[in-house]
Amino acid sequence: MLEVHDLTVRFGGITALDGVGFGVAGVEMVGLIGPNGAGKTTLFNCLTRRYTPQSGTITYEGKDLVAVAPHAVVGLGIARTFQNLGLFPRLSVRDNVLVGAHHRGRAGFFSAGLRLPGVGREERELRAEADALLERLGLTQVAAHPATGLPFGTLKRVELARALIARPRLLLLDEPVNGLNAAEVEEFAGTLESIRTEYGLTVIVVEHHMGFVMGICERIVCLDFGRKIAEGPPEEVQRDPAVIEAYLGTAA
Amino acid sequence: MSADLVVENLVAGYGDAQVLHGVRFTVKEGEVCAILGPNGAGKTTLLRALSGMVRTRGTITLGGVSLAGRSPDAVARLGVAHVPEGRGTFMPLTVEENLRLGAYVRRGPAVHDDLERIYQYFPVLKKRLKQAAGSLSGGEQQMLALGRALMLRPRMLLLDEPSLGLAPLVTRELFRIVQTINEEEQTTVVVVEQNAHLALGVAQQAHVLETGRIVLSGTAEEIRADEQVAQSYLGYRV
Amino acid sequence: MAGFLQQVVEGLGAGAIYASLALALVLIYQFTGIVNFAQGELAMFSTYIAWQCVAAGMPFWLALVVTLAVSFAGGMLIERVIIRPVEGAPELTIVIVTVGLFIFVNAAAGWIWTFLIKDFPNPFPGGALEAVGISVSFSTLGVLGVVGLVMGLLYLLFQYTKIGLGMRAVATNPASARLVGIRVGRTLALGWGLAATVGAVSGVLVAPLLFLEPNMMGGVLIYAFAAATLGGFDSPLGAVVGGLVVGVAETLAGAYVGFIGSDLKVGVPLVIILGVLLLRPQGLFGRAAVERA
Amino acid sequence: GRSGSDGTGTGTGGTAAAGGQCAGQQTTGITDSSIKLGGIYPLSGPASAYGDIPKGIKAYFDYVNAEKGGIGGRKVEFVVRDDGYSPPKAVEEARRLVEQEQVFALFQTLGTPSTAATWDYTNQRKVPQVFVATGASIWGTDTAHPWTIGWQPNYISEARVYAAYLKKEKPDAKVAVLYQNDDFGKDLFGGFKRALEGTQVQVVAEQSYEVTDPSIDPQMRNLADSKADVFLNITTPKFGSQALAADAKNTKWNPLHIVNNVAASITVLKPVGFANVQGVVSATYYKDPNDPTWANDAEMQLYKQKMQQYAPGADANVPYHTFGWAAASSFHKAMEAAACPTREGLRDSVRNLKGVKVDMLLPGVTLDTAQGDGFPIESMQLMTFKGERWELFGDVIDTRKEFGPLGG
Amino acid sequence: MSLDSKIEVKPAPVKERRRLDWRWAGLGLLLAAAIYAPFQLVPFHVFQLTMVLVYAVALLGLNLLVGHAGQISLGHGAFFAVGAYTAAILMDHWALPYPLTLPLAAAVAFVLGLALGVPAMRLRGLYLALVTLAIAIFLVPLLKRFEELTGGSMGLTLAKPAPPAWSGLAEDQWLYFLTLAVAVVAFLLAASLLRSRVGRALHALRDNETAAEVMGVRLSFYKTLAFAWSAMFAGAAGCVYTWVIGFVSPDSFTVNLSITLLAGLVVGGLGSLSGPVLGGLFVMFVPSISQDVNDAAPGVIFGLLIIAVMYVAPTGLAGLAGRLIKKIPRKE
Ligand SMILES: Nc1ncnc2c1ncn2[C@@H]1O[C@H](COP(=O)(O)OP(=O)(O)OP(=O)(O)O)[C@@H](O)[C@H]1O
Ligand SMILES: Nc1ncnc2c1ncn2[C@@H]1O[C@H](COP(=O)(O)OP(=O)(O)OP(=O)(O)O)[C@@H](O)[C@H]1O
Ligand SMILES: CC(C)C[C@H](N)C(=O)O
Ligand SMILES: [Mg+2]
Ligand SMILES: [Mg+2]
Repeated sequence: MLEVHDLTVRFGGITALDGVGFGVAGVEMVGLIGPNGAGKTTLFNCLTRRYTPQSGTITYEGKDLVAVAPHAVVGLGIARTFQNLGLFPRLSVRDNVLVGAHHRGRAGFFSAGLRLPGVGREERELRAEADALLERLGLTQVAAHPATGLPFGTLKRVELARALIARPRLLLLDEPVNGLNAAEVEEFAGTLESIRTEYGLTVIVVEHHMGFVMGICERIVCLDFGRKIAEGPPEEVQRDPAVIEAYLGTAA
Repeated sequence: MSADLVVENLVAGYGDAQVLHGVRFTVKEGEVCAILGPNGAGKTTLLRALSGMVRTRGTITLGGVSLAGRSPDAVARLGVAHVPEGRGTFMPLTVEENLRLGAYVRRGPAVHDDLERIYQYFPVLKKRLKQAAGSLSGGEQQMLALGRALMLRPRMLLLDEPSLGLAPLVTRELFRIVQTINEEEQTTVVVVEQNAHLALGVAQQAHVLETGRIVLSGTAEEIRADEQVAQSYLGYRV
Repeated sequence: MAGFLQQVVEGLGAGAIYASLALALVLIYQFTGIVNFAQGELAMFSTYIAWQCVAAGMPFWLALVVTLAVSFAGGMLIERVIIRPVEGAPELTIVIVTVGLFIFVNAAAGWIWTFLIKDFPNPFPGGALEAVGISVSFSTLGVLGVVGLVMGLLYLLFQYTKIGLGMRAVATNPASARLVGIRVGRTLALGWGLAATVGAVSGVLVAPLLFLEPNMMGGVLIYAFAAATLGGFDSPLGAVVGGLVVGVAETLAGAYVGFIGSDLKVGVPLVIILGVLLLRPQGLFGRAAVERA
Repeated sequence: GRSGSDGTGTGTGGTAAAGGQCAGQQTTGITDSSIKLGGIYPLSGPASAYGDIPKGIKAYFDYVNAEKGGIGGRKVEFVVRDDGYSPPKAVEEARRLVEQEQVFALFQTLGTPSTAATWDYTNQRKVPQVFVATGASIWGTDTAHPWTIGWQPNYISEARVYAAYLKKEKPDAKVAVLYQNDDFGKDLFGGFKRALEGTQVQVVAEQSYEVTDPSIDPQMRNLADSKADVFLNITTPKFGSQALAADAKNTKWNPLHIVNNVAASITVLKPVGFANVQGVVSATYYKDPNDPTWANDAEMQLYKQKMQQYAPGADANVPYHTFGWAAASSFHKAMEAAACPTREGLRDSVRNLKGVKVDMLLPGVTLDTAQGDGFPIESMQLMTFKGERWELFGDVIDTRKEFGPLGG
Repeated sequence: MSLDSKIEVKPAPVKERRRLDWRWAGLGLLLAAAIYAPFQLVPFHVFQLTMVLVYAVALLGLNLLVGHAGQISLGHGAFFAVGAYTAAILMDHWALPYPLTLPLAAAVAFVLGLALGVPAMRLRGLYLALVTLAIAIFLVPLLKRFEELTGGSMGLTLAKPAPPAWSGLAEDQWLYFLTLAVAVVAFLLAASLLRSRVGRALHALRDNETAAEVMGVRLSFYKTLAFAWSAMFAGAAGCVYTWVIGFVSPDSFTVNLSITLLAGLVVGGLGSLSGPVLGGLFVMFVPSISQDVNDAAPGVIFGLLIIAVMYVAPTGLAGLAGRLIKKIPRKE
């Protein structure tokens, strides 16, 4: 489904990604790990066209992703969440989620301004869908609340809902369990698992929470200094000396 | 005289919404206190109350000096450093400038040595010295936030989920650093942390906060031994 | 050729004036994060204070010192009384407050001193330096010199002083600045005070050339904006280079581009600004904001 | 039907006895003991300098009310409104004055744009709009607006005075012109060019400026390059000073400098330094209070004394006050001469002024109008700056007699 | 694969619907009052209200751009002017019946907004503000340059639309109703635009451009179109202005107008639907009030009033009104 080949990204003197390559098959859950600054978020940023790689290719469902305009990525079925939250602070939680459905709507300036018949129907349908998702992620209570001022953990779930309403085939999660306690992480893992099977999602997840990553992912890719240093099933990667040296450490 | 942190009947909130409903606890000078609690319990609000970022009622004293009603900068000048939720990075400023700002209220040449100390703790930062802090990766920014707080050489350190976004290796390193500082400089620490294992590892005491009230208090061992806590906070082990 | 060079020199003279006010704009932007529409009017008001001092019999240089001091205090006072109450409000709210201040100060100056033009002493000797067929008036040289000096001082302040660092911190993230112990209010007041002082220097430089009256700085303000934008709102060097470029471009266009003529020459800076910004949105010397997802 | 009170017919304000030949005429805003006038000026915004004019007017009316029992026994109330030199605001204020304040007449609207924006309204309403404070020639040439009339010499006539002077003194002069890019500058410059047709005098360079320009130095430089031997300075006061200063500063270019009347006040020349403006030529029609020539003039003394008495805060030396005083005095004369104390009476009176002498106008300058002649003041006298004052020279030039009617 | 199967369409929660009903009821009441007003007021006040509506339409457009899309324009007076001049020129040179000038003026402003929007929208915040300001300044000499068409600095004087005989209305009333109609249409257009996917996209890019783009919002398209639509509203307002005032000249559309419009909007309330109307009231009435307070220097009072409003209502009068309304039922 996704094929990343020899991807390199530089910022001035810093090489954030250095010839990274890996593939992701359909309906797979891949964990992306690595030390801070290894280039994980940068990789996500390439996939969603925030950054343009200096070299390398990204092929998604046979298409060259680098040639796609940033706003068009989601239309191809790729949605993401952000490590440091990328919400719209003044919009309500519901509206935040609805923005995720933007690419599915048709209404333009003209038709919306004139309230042409299709517009209202479209809006009603999307709202109902958003409400269903909010319910499912336990956000109904805060649906009308502006995103600003909600606890961090809640906002992370809002981001997930927003990504899901885009109806992605490939979901990119950047540190989704940040700031959740153990029980909440467990609950989240369960939710993610069920959503994934239900929608047949392919997921790439970046997380430093090893319990979560190792428990939920089928395959792990580990980056260090922009290079891939390990790839394989969780148990293997966990035991990989390079990964232990660079990332996990020996204790614990 | 001892510089204990004493909090009594602390009430705090935002606008009309009250979040903390009468919190009381004490942290002895030079001790580490861990605060646990579910998403939305008011942990962040508690730390904000301590550093003057939200309006409060009730008593907060540090070594007999009242912190309540003081502005955050006044609290900082009393030697309280706060690593806030969201890190509070000065995005367009360089990494070095961010760190220097941490020592803003201090004087003297020691600042230079302290910079070196931070670079020892977090070698990545040294490589990024002249880079805009906003370009750092999430974890790097978290390190920067900690480094900035340490630059104050605080009497009391307030940490809001310090391990957020840090790699496992760095997380453990971080708690080692906190422990070292706490031991060497007698810095009082209040840490809100979801990685309960590590937090309880360095803490002498801990409190569990739920919907704005402390529902459980005790020594780190007592808390660790609690059935409920084990299920909620220790379950999914690193 | 000499004619052309002469035009360039004249353009530099005009540009130096724009640059002087642009420096004050850049200063306040750096230190408080807002665009101050009233900056030119405050400069004009300061100049009236200097004028009043001179009219009362004070020697020019003493009057200047008094004016700078009063302007500094006045800037701080304005921050306290006018800006502080809206601190933390949306940015546009504060910008509109400065628009209100603009209108207020302009009208107040007219009320106090009337709208009749006043003669303001020129601190620089008359006459000009002549070389290779070009003449550069001492006044132009003087203005350029002062502008360069102020620029240098600002650069030092921005880059090498603790207070400069603190001010930039306040402008970028006031909440965090408080957490590290910076007295945000006091720092902002200081920023206003300094900007008012730099503005006063600008006014004193401008007044002998344009004559003092309440609307003296109105026209200059627009060009100063252009200068700061062109150079980058966060760079004193940029403000000066931007001012000079705008001055020269405007002068040359008025002189050599027939269709433009003197009526449409305001279009020239517009085109230059637009062109530069499309290629370099942060201005010539500005630092691009880092944006990370 | 039309709603509201619309001021036609017999007025809703106080009613004067308008019998006989005056029967049926409009008496809004006028009674046997009072008359209410409205004026619109920029008291705020960039043109506020002109806001001094109504101070002179008010002082005059206060003086007349207190010491002369008003105009023909009617105390004058003068309501001043601010339009900030903005035409839509002028429309609003004109309507406020006419409909709310129920004024008898608009006495002065300042500036061509504000006057042009309001004159359709005043004429439809049949409200006199007299002695507007702008010298655009259209107020006198237009026939569709009988209720509106100017006062000061129109800019074209002024231009003719300068052209005639050059024709005589420097028959093959090369002229460089700086003008304000608006109706005023174009009217004057256009009139000048037309007056030069068929002569040897040539305009060799022209530059315009916008009122928003900070400085006219670049324009002056370009004009200097033309090596013209005459410089015509068509500016408003601030730019007038700048142009005079720029001319003085440029020692390599020393043309005969003609500055138009709007910028010829001593308050404009003084900041430039009297030494720098020797020999500058201009033309005028009223007495400059700064000019020592009039120190012992009775009208001037009265003016200064009454200004001090009735406008204590205002400086009598500001020529705008003098302008206002003279205009108010003109109104006084026109109102006294009116056959009927009605709006129609005023309309007809201001168009039938014959050699009316007015306080503070130059000796020999009088108000003269007729059907088909809507220009009250058409005479000017040339002057040149010597020492610290203007010296009048030559005769008072009646521009209409001299040059014939304006060519539209 | 699809979520549809899971979803039953639920009606909007009752509470929310009731609130909406109240809102519409309020608006209906307001409209009824607006229709009734000109029969009760003297013509001068009718005229003043007409001008309030004219400014409100322009502010509605500016609000779209500044309040909702988060892009600052300091040059909206230019689009207002373009609309006004388009109408004036069409009526003056081609004797076009006035109703036809409205769509044309709006269209010209729209196209110009689009043309300027393409480069301008690559700039952000301050920089955009500056460029738009420069455009507004440049417009004045430009209008003077093409004298044949624009009447130069003397401007153009036009006959005002006469009320049709069947209406039985006076001129002021007729102009008022024309303006009201335009304002209502503009209001409905803006309201439905903002309540749709498009409005959300604008809000999203205002709050967080990066995230908005990742969610599929094409930034350049939405910003440019927001600019163009906003220009179109301003152009329509300008056209109605020409009908009402009957006179256009370069001096009517100086930078001052642009700055006043922005100030009016912020004072009225950015990003709220009532903000433009409150802003229109402010722009129209406060200068006269200032003058009544201090006729020697009205600017002193006007400046102070702007500052004072921002003290009392940092988010604008609309926000203040909202807070007051919320307080009332609670106290009862
Ligand atoms: N826009 C940018 N400008 C300059 N440097 C950048 C930029 N974006 C990323 N970098 C650098 O690239 C490196 C990789 O960053 P990235 O965010 O991908 O790390 P990461 O693996 O996600 O780390 P973390 O786990 O801490 O989030 C970092 O060192 C960072 O400083
Ligand atoms: N700025 C704010 N404005 C309004 N309400 C707020 C604000 N910040 C927090 N709250 C509210 O206060 C309550 C407690 O939030 P707080 O951030 O303290 O929780 P927390 O325990 O830190 O949660 P998390 O672990 O998710 O960070 C929440 O209900 C939240 O909605
Ligand atoms: C001197 C003035 C009042 C000039 C003004 N511009 C006019 O229209 O006539
Ligand atoms: Mg990352
Ligand atoms: Mg928190």
